[in-house]
Amino acid sequence: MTICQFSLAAEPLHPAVLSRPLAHLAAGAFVSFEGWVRNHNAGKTVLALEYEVYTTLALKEGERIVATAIERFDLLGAIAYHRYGTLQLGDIAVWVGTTAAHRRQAFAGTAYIIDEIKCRLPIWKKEYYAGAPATWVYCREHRH
Amino acid sequence: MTICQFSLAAEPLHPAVLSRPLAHLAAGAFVSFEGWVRNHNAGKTVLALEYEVYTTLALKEGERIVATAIERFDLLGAIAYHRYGTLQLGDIAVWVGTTAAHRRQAFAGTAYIIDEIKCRLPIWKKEYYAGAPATWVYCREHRH
Amino acid sequence: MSAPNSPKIIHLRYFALLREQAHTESEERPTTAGTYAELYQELQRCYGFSLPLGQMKVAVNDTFVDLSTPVQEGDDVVFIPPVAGG
Amino acid sequence: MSAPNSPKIIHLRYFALLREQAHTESEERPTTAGTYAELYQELQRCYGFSLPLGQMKVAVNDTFVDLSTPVQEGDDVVFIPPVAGG
Repeated sequence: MTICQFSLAAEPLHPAVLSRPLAHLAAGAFVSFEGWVRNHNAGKTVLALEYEVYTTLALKEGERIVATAIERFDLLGAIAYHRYGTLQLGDIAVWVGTTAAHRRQAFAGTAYIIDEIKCRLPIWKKEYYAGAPATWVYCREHRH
Repeated sequence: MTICQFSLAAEPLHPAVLSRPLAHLAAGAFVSFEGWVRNHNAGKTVLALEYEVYTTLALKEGERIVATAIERFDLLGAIAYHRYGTLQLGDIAVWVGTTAAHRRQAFAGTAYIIDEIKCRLPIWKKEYYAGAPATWVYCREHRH
Repeated sequence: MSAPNSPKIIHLRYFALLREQAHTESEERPTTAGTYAELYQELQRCYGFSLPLGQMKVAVNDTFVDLSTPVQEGDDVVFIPPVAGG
Repeated sequence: MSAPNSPKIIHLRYFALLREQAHTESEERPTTAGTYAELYQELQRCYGFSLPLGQMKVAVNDTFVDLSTPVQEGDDVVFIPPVAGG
Protein backbone atom coordinates (compact mmCIF):
# COMPACT_ATOMS: atom_id res chain seq x y z
CA MET A 1 0.00 0.00 0.00
CA THR A 2 1.36 3.39 -1.01
CA ILE A 3 1.08 6.14 1.59
CA CYS A 4 0.26 9.53 0.00
CA GLN A 5 -0.57 12.26 2.48
CA PHE A 6 -0.52 16.03 2.83
CA SER A 7 -1.66 17.81 5.99
CA LEU A 8 -1.80 21.25 7.53
CA ALA A 9 -0.97 21.46 11.23
CA ALA A 10 -1.74 24.06 13.86
CA GLU A 11 0.50 22.38 16.45
CA PRO A 12 4.27 21.56 16.57
CA LEU A 13 5.44 18.73 14.30
CA HIS A 14 7.11 15.59 15.69
CA PRO A 15 9.04 13.87 12.87
CA ALA A 16 9.44 10.54 14.70
CA VAL A 17 5.64 10.28 14.84
CA LEU A 18 4.98 11.64 11.35
CA SER A 19 7.29 9.17 9.62
CA ARG A 20 5.79 6.06 11.21
CA PRO A 21 3.21 5.28 8.49
CA LEU A 22 6.06 5.12 5.95
CA ALA A 23 7.59 1.93 7.45
CA HIS A 24 7.71 -0.55 4.57
CA LEU A 25 9.83 -3.69 4.28
CA ALA A 26 10.49 -3.14 0.57
CA ALA A 27 11.94 0.30 1.27
CA GLY A 28 15.71 0.67 1.36
CA ALA A 29 15.83 4.45 1.63
CA PHE A 30 14.04 7.12 3.61
CA VAL A 31 14.81 10.81 3.05
CA SER A 32 13.27 13.58 5.12
CA PHE A 33 13.39 17.35 4.89
CA GLU A 34 12.59 19.77 7.70
CA GLY A 35 12.24 23.49 7.19
CA TRP A 36 13.23 25.26 10.40
CA VAL A 37 12.40 28.84 11.38
CA ARG A 38 15.75 30.63 11.09
CA ASN A 39 16.89 33.62 13.13
CA HIS A 40 17.90 35.58 10.02
CA ASN A 41 16.72 36.34 6.49
CA ALA A 42 18.12 38.74 3.91
CA GLY A 43 20.34 40.38 6.53
CA LYS A 44 17.55 40.96 9.05
CA THR A 45 17.12 39.38 12.48
CA VAL A 46 13.94 37.31 12.48
CA LEU A 47 12.01 37.11 15.78
CA ALA A 48 9.05 34.93 14.76
CA LEU A 49 6.84 34.23 11.79
CA GLU A 50 3.29 33.63 10.84
CA TYR A 51 1.81 31.46 8.10
CA GLU A 52 -1.61 32.24 6.71
CA VAL A 53 -3.16 29.50 4.57
CA TYR A 54 -6.00 29.15 2.07
CA THR A 55 -6.91 25.76 3.53
CA THR A 56 -9.13 24.12 0.91
CA LEU A 57 -6.88 24.92 -2.02
CA ALA A 58 -3.66 24.25 -0.05
CA LEU A 59 -4.86 20.73 0.80
CA LYS A 60 -5.78 20.08 -2.84
CA GLU A 61 -2.46 21.41 -4.14
CA GLY A 62 -0.47 19.66 -1.43
CA GLU A 63 -2.04 16.28 -2.17
CA ARG A 64 -1.44 16.82 -5.87
CA ILE A 65 2.26 17.60 -5.24
CA VAL A 66 2.76 14.49 -3.10
CA ALA A 67 0.91 12.25 -5.57
CA THR A 68 2.95 13.58 -8.49
CA ALA A 69 6.19 12.91 -6.60
CA ILE A 70 5.16 9.31 -5.89
CA GLU A 71 4.36 8.70 -9.54
CA ARG A 72 7.35 10.53 -11.01
CA PHE A 73 10.00 9.07 -8.69
CA ASP A 74 8.46 5.63 -8.09
CA LEU A 75 8.21 6.22 -4.34
CA LEU A 76 6.84 3.65 -1.93
CA GLY A 77 5.32 6.42 0.17
CA ALA A 78 5.41 10.17 0.78
CA ILE A 79 4.04 12.38 3.53
CA ALA A 80 4.21 16.15 3.97
CA TYR A 81 3.05 18.45 6.75
CA HIS A 82 2.95 22.24 6.79
CA ARG A 83 2.43 24.34 9.91
CA TYR A 84 0.28 27.46 9.98
CA GLY A 85 -0.29 30.18 12.56
CA THR A 86 2.49 31.76 14.64
CA LEU A 87 5.85 29.92 14.78
CA GLN A 88 8.86 30.52 16.98
CA LEU A 89 12.58 30.34 16.11
CA GLY A 90 13.69 26.73 15.69
CA ASP A 91 10.17 25.42 15.05
CA ILE A 92 9.66 22.98 12.19
CA ALA A 93 7.59 24.85 9.59
CA VAL A 94 7.41 21.98 7.11
CA TRP A 95 8.23 18.28 7.22
CA VAL A 96 8.54 16.00 4.18
CA GLY A 97 9.39 12.28 4.25
CA THR A 98 9.60 9.81 1.37
CA THR A 99 10.61 6.17 1.01
CA ALA A 100 11.77 4.25 -2.04
CA ALA A 101 13.62 1.08 -2.92
CA HIS A 102 16.78 3.12 -3.63
CA ARG A 103 18.15 6.38 -2.30
CA ARG A 104 18.23 8.45 -5.53
CA GLN A 105 14.45 8.17 -5.83
CA ALA A 106 13.88 9.20 -2.23
CA PHE A 107 16.26 12.19 -2.49
CA ALA A 108 14.64 13.34 -5.75
CA GLY A 109 11.11 12.83 -4.41
CA THR A 110 11.70 14.76 -1.18
CA ALA A 111 13.45 17.61 -3.03
CA TYR A 112 10.61 17.82 -5.57
CA ILE A 113 7.94 18.02 -2.86
CA ILE A 114 9.62 20.82 -0.90
CA ASP A 115 10.44 22.77 -4.10
CA GLU A 116 6.79 22.64 -5.15
CA ILE A 117 5.49 23.42 -1.65
CA LYS A 118 7.65 26.54 -1.50
CA CYS A 119 6.40 28.03 -4.75
CA ARG A 120 2.96 26.59 -5.40
CA LEU A 121 1.11 26.05 -2.16
CA PRO A 122 -1.33 28.92 -1.35
CA ILE A 123 0.30 29.79 1.96
CA TRP A 124 1.83 33.10 2.95
CA LYS A 125 4.64 33.89 5.34
CA LYS A 126 4.95 37.09 7.38
CA GLU A 127 8.30 37.59 9.05
CA TYR A 128 8.64 39.70 12.21
CA TYR A 129 12.04 41.39 12.58
CA ALA A 130 14.05 43.19 15.21
CA GLY A 131 14.00 46.89 14.31
CA ALA A 132 12.23 46.61 10.94
CA PRO A 133 8.58 46.35 9.91
CA ALA A 134 7.06 42.87 9.52
CA THR A 135 6.96 41.78 5.88
CA TRP A 136 5.14 39.25 3.71
CA VAL A 137 8.03 37.42 2.06
CA TYR A 138 7.65 35.22 -0.98
CA CYS A 139 9.17 32.64 -3.24
CA ARG A 140 10.69 34.34 -6.27
CA GLU A 141 9.49 31.55 -8.57
CA HIS A 142 5.80 31.95 -7.55
CA ARG A 143 3.78 29.79 -9.97
CA HIS A 144 1.00 27.23 -10.17
CA MET B 1 29.71 25.71 16.73
CA THR B 2 29.76 23.24 13.86
CA ILE B 3 28.78 19.68 14.75
CA CYS B 4 30.87 17.12 12.83
CA GLN B 5 30.38 13.55 13.98
CA PHE B 6 30.66 9.99 12.70
CA SER B 7 29.88 6.96 14.87
CA LEU B 8 29.54 3.19 14.66
CA ALA B 9 26.66 1.69 16.63
CA ALA B 10 26.02 -1.84 17.89
CA GLU B 11 22.46 -1.00 18.96
CA PRO B 12 19.34 0.24 17.08
CA LEU B 13 19.41 3.87 15.92
CA HIS B 14 16.82 6.40 17.09
CA PRO B 15 16.80 9.35 14.65
CA ALA B 16 14.90 11.70 16.96
CA VAL B 17 17.73 11.37 19.48
CA LEU B 18 20.58 11.41 16.94
CA SER B 19 19.46 14.65 15.31
CA ARG B 20 19.22 16.64 18.54
CA PRO B 21 22.78 18.05 18.53
CA LEU B 22 22.08 19.62 15.11
CA ALA B 23 19.53 22.12 16.47
CA HIS B 24 20.83 25.53 15.38
CA LEU B 25 18.91 28.80 15.13
CA ALA B 26 20.74 29.85 11.96
CA ALA B 27 19.68 26.64 10.19
CA GLY B 28 16.74 26.84 7.80
CA ALA B 29 17.01 23.29 6.44
CA PHE B 30 17.57 19.85 7.86
CA VAL B 31 17.84 16.81 5.56
CA SER B 32 18.17 13.28 6.83
CA PHE B 33 18.76 9.96 5.11
CA GLU B 34 18.01 6.55 6.59
CA GLY B 35 19.12 3.30 4.99
CA TRP B 36 16.63 0.58 5.92
CA VAL B 37 17.18 -3.18 5.68
CA ARG B 38 15.01 -4.22 2.73
CA ASN B 39 13.28 -7.56 2.25
CA HIS B 40 14.68 -7.98 -1.27
CA ASN B 41 17.84 -7.45 -3.28
CA ALA B 42 18.67 -8.41 -6.87
CA GLY B 43 15.57 -10.62 -7.07
CA LYS B 44 16.28 -12.53 -3.86
CA THR B 45 14.30 -12.51 -0.61
CA VAL B 46 16.47 -11.07 2.16
CA LEU B 47 15.94 -12.45 5.69
CA ALA B 48 18.58 -10.53 7.66
CA LEU B 49 22.00 -9.03 7.23
CA GLU B 50 25.26 -8.62 8.98
CA TYR B 51 27.79 -5.79 8.86
CA GLU B 52 31.42 -6.44 9.68
CA VAL B 53 33.54 -3.35 10.20
CA TYR B 54 37.23 -2.43 10.35
CA THR B 55 36.59 -0.07 13.24
CA THR B 56 39.71 2.12 13.42
CA LEU B 57 39.82 2.87 9.72
CA ALA B 58 36.03 3.18 9.40
CA LEU B 59 35.97 5.86 12.10
CA LYS B 60 38.81 7.75 10.39
CA GLU B 61 37.21 7.54 6.97
CA GLY B 62 33.74 8.33 8.32
CA GLU B 63 34.94 11.47 10.10
CA ARG B 64 36.80 12.55 6.96
CA ILE B 65 33.65 12.11 4.85
CA VAL B 66 31.50 14.18 7.24
CA ALA B 67 34.15 16.91 7.55
CA THR B 68 34.52 17.14 3.77
CA ALA B 69 30.75 17.47 3.35
CA ILE B 70 30.62 20.32 5.88
CA GLU B 71 33.38 22.20 4.10
CA ARG B 72 32.22 21.54 0.55
CA PHE B 73 28.52 22.33 1.08
CA ASP B 74 28.84 24.99 3.78
CA LEU B 75 26.84 22.96 6.28
CA LEU B 76 26.07 24.16 9.80
CA GLY B 77 26.38 20.61 11.07
CA ALA B 78 26.47 16.96 9.97
CA ILE B 79 26.17 13.67 11.83
CA ALA B 80 26.30 10.09 10.55
CA TYR B 81 25.83 6.75 12.29
CA HIS B 82 26.42 3.26 10.88
CA ARG B 83 25.22 0.06 12.51
CA TYR B 84 27.30 -3.11 12.65
CA GLY B 85 26.54 -6.69 13.68
CA THR B 86 23.32 -8.52 12.82
CA LEU B 87 20.37 -6.43 11.60
CA GLN B 88 16.75 -7.40 11.04
CA LEU B 89 14.39 -6.36 8.23
CA GLY B 90 13.26 -2.78 8.68
CA ASP B 91 16.20 -1.83 10.92
CA ILE B 92 17.99 1.43 10.23
CA ALA B 93 21.46 0.47 8.95
CA VAL B 94 22.70 4.02 8.49
CA TRP B 95 21.49 7.46 9.51
CA VAL B 96 22.78 10.77 8.12
CA GLY B 97 21.56 14.24 9.10
CA THR B 98 22.78 17.65 7.97
CA THR B 99 21.71 21.24 8.52
CA ALA B 100 22.38 24.35 6.48
CA ALA B 101 21.03 27.84 5.98
CA HIS B 102 19.29 26.70 2.76
CA ARG B 103 17.87 23.41 1.56
CA ARG B 104 20.07 22.82 -1.51
CA GLN B 105 23.16 22.65 0.69
CA ALA B 106 21.57 20.21 3.12
CA PHE B 107 20.29 17.95 0.32
CA ALA B 108 23.69 17.93 -1.39
CA GLY B 109 25.56 17.38 1.87
CA THR B 110 23.42 14.45 2.98
CA ALA B 111 23.58 12.82 -0.47
CA TYR B 112 27.36 13.23 -0.56
CA ILE B 113 27.82 11.60 2.85
CA ILE B 114 25.71 8.54 2.07
CA ASP B 115 27.30 8.14 -1.38
CA GLU B 116 30.77 8.14 0.17
CA ILE B 117 29.77 5.87 3.06
CA LYS B 118 28.42 3.30 0.62
CA CYS B 119 31.57 3.03 -1.46
CA ARG B 120 34.45 4.10 0.77
CA LEU B 121 33.84 3.06 4.35
CA PRO B 122 35.64 -0.21 5.25
CA ILE B 123 32.48 -2.07 6.19
CA TRP B 124 31.14 -5.25 4.63
CA LYS B 125 27.60 -6.51 4.27
CA LYS B 126 26.57 -10.15 4.21
CA GLU B 127 23.01 -10.81 3.13
CA TYR B 128 21.10 -13.89 4.27
CA TYR B 129 18.47 -15.11 1.77
CA ALA B 130 15.54 -17.50 1.66
CA GLY B 131 16.65 -20.49 -0.41
CA ALA B 132 20.05 -19.18 -1.54
CA PRO B 133 23.48 -19.05 0.08
CA ALA B 134 24.41 -15.96 2.11
CA THR B 135 26.56 -13.55 0.10
CA TRP B 136 28.94 -10.66 0.72
CA VAL B 137 27.44 -7.94 -1.45
CA TYR B 138 29.29 -4.80 -2.45
CA CYS B 139 29.11 -1.37 -3.92
CA ARG B 140 30.03 -1.50 -7.60
CA GLU B 141 31.99 1.74 -7.35
CA HIS B 142 34.31 0.47 -4.55
CA ARG B 143 37.08 3.04 -4.18
CA HIS B 144 39.04 4.99 -1.61
CA MET C 1 -30.17 35.37 -16.93
CA SER C 2 -28.84 38.90 -16.34
CA ALA C 3 -28.69 41.60 -19.03
CA PRO C 4 -25.23 42.51 -20.42
CA ASN C 5 -23.26 44.69 -18.00
CA SER C 6 -25.72 44.16 -15.17
CA PRO C 7 -23.71 43.45 -11.99
CA LYS C 8 -22.95 39.91 -10.90
CA ILE C 9 -22.72 39.11 -7.21
CA ILE C 10 -19.56 37.24 -6.26
CA HIS C 11 -17.99 36.15 -2.99
CA LEU C 12 -14.43 37.33 -2.36
CA ARG C 13 -11.93 36.13 0.26
CA TYR C 14 -8.69 37.93 1.01
CA PHE C 15 -5.41 36.52 2.35
CA ALA C 16 -2.11 37.96 3.55
CA LEU C 17 -1.25 41.39 2.12
CA LEU C 18 -4.57 41.64 0.27
CA ARG C 19 -6.46 40.97 3.50
CA GLU C 20 -4.46 43.68 5.25
CA GLN C 21 -4.95 46.22 2.45
CA ALA C 22 -8.69 45.44 2.03
CA HIS C 23 -9.16 45.55 5.83
CA THR C 24 -11.45 42.54 5.52
CA GLU C 25 -11.26 38.76 5.16
CA SER C 26 -14.23 38.44 2.81
CA GLU C 27 -17.08 40.27 1.16
CA GLU C 28 -20.06 39.80 -1.14
CA ARG C 29 -19.54 42.17 -4.05
CA PRO C 30 -21.53 43.18 -7.11
CA THR C 31 -19.26 43.72 -10.09
CA THR C 32 -19.53 44.51 -13.76
CA ALA C 33 -15.99 43.26 -14.45
CA GLY C 34 -15.90 40.90 -17.41
CA THR C 35 -12.84 38.86 -16.41
CA TYR C 36 -10.90 38.18 -13.20
CA ALA C 37 -8.11 40.40 -14.46
CA GLU C 38 -10.61 43.29 -14.76
CA LEU C 39 -12.03 42.41 -11.35
CA TYR C 40 -8.56 42.65 -9.78
CA GLN C 41 -8.02 46.06 -11.37
CA GLU C 42 -11.38 47.20 -9.99
CA LEU C 43 -10.32 46.01 -6.50
CA GLN C 44 -6.96 47.74 -6.89
CA ARG C 45 -8.73 51.04 -7.53
CA CYS C 46 -11.07 50.40 -4.58
CA TYR C 47 -8.52 49.25 -1.96
CA GLY C 48 -5.18 50.48 -3.32
CA PHE C 49 -3.72 46.96 -3.60
CA SER C 50 0.01 47.45 -4.07
CA LEU C 51 0.70 44.16 -5.87
CA PRO C 52 0.54 44.44 -9.67
CA LEU C 53 -1.81 42.21 -11.65
CA GLY C 54 1.22 40.46 -13.17
CA GLN C 55 2.09 38.93 -9.78
CA MET C 56 -1.40 37.68 -9.15
CA LYS C 57 -3.04 34.26 -9.62
CA VAL C 58 -6.71 33.59 -9.09
CA ALA C 59 -8.65 30.62 -7.72
CA VAL C 60 -12.36 30.29 -8.42
CA ASN C 61 -14.37 27.79 -6.40
CA ASP C 62 -11.11 26.42 -4.98
CA THR C 63 -9.51 25.78 -8.38
CA PHE C 64 -6.80 27.81 -10.11
CA VAL C 65 -8.13 29.43 -13.28
CA ASP C 66 -6.71 31.82 -15.84
CA LEU C 67 -7.12 35.53 -15.10
CA SER C 68 -8.81 35.95 -18.50
CA THR C 69 -11.69 33.65 -17.46
CA PRO C 70 -15.13 35.42 -17.47
CA VAL C 71 -16.58 36.27 -14.08
CA GLN C 72 -19.63 34.13 -13.20
CA GLU C 73 -22.47 35.04 -10.85
CA GLY C 74 -22.04 33.34 -7.46
CA ASP C 75 -18.33 32.53 -7.88
CA ASP C 76 -16.16 32.09 -4.82
CA VAL C 77 -13.08 34.09 -5.80
CA VAL C 78 -9.63 34.24 -4.16
CA PHE C 79 -6.79 36.30 -5.58
CA ILE C 80 -3.48 34.62 -4.76
CA PRO C 81 -0.59 36.98 -4.08
CA PRO C 82 2.96 35.51 -4.33
CA VAL C 83 3.21 32.53 -1.98
CA ALA C 84 5.93 31.33 0.40
CA GLY C 85 5.64 27.82 1.72
CA GLY C 86 8.37 26.09 3.69
CA MET D 1 68.59 -4.49 9.66
CA SER D 2 67.62 -7.59 7.65
CA ALA D 3 69.50 -8.91 4.61
CA PRO D 4 67.80 -8.63 1.18
CA ASN D 5 65.09 -11.24 0.78
CA SER D 6 65.22 -12.24 4.42
CA PRO D 7 61.62 -12.55 5.68
CA LYS D 8 59.85 -9.65 7.38
CA ILE D 9 57.30 -10.32 10.10
CA ILE D 10 54.01 -8.53 9.59
CA HIS D 11 50.67 -8.58 11.35
CA LEU D 12 47.65 -9.36 9.14
CA ARG D 13 43.94 -8.93 9.91
CA TYR D 14 41.18 -10.39 7.75
CA PHE D 15 37.63 -9.17 7.27
CA ALA D 16 34.53 -10.48 5.52
CA LEU D 17 35.19 -12.90 2.64
CA LEU D 18 38.96 -12.89 3.27
CA ARG D 19 38.38 -13.84 6.92
CA GLU D 20 36.13 -16.69 5.85
CA GLN D 21 38.54 -17.96 3.21
CA ALA D 22 41.61 -17.65 5.48
CA HIS D 23 39.70 -19.30 8.36
CA THR D 24 41.26 -16.78 10.73
CA GLU D 25 40.78 -13.19 11.87
CA SER D 26 44.49 -12.40 12.14
CA GLU D 27 47.99 -13.81 12.01
CA GLU D 28 51.64 -12.93 12.43
CA ARG D 29 53.31 -13.87 9.16
CA PRO D 30 56.87 -13.88 7.85
CA THR D 31 56.99 -12.86 4.20
CA THR D 32 59.57 -12.17 1.52
CA ALA D 33 57.03 -10.26 -0.62
CA GLY D 34 58.43 -6.92 -1.78
CA THR D 35 55.12 -5.01 -2.11
CA TYR D 36 51.59 -5.36 -0.79
CA ALA D 37 50.46 -6.50 -4.25
CA GLU D 38 52.99 -9.33 -4.08
CA LEU D 39 51.92 -10.11 -0.51
CA TYR D 40 48.29 -10.43 -1.63
CA GLN D 41 49.30 -12.82 -4.41
CA GLU D 42 51.23 -14.89 -1.86
CA LEU D 43 48.13 -15.04 0.36
CA GLN D 44 45.96 -15.97 -2.62
CA ARG D 45 48.19 -18.97 -3.30
CA CYS D 46 48.15 -19.90 0.39
CA TYR D 47 44.40 -19.49 1.12
CA GLY D 48 42.81 -19.61 -2.31
CA PHE D 49 41.35 -16.08 -1.99
CA SER D 50 38.80 -15.80 -4.79
CA LEU D 51 38.89 -12.01 -5.15
CA PRO D 52 41.37 -10.78 -7.78
CA LEU D 53 44.11 -8.32 -6.83
CA GLY D 54 42.44 -5.70 -9.05
CA GLN D 55 39.47 -5.49 -6.63
CA MET D 56 41.64 -5.12 -3.57
CA LYS D 57 42.73 -2.09 -1.55
CA VAL D 58 45.19 -2.20 1.31
CA ALA D 59 45.46 -0.34 4.61
CA VAL D 60 48.75 -0.31 6.50
CA ASN D 61 48.75 0.88 10.10
CA ASP D 62 45.14 2.04 9.65
CA THR D 63 45.89 4.19 6.59
CA PHE D 64 45.09 3.44 2.96
CA VAL D 65 48.30 3.01 0.92
CA ASP D 66 49.08 2.06 -2.65
CA LEU D 67 49.43 -1.67 -3.36
CA SER D 68 52.86 -0.96 -4.84
CA THR D 69 54.20 0.30 -1.47
CA PRO D 70 57.10 -1.80 -0.11
CA VAL D 71 56.31 -4.13 2.77
CA GLN D 72 57.87 -2.99 6.07
CA GLU D 73 58.79 -5.15 9.07
CA GLY D 74 56.14 -4.88 11.79
CA ASP D 75 53.40 -3.44 9.59
CA ASP D 76 49.78 -3.92 10.58
CA VAL D 77 48.23 -4.90 7.25
CA VAL D 78 44.57 -5.17 6.24
CA PHE D 79 43.48 -6.04 2.71
CA ILE D 80 40.18 -4.37 1.94
CA PRO D 81 37.83 -6.36 -0.28
CA PRO D 82 35.01 -4.43 -2.03
CA VAL D 83 32.97 -2.60 0.61
CA ALA D 84 29.24 -2.06 1.08
CA GLY D 85 28.19 0.56 3.56
CA GLY D 86 24.62 1.77 3.95
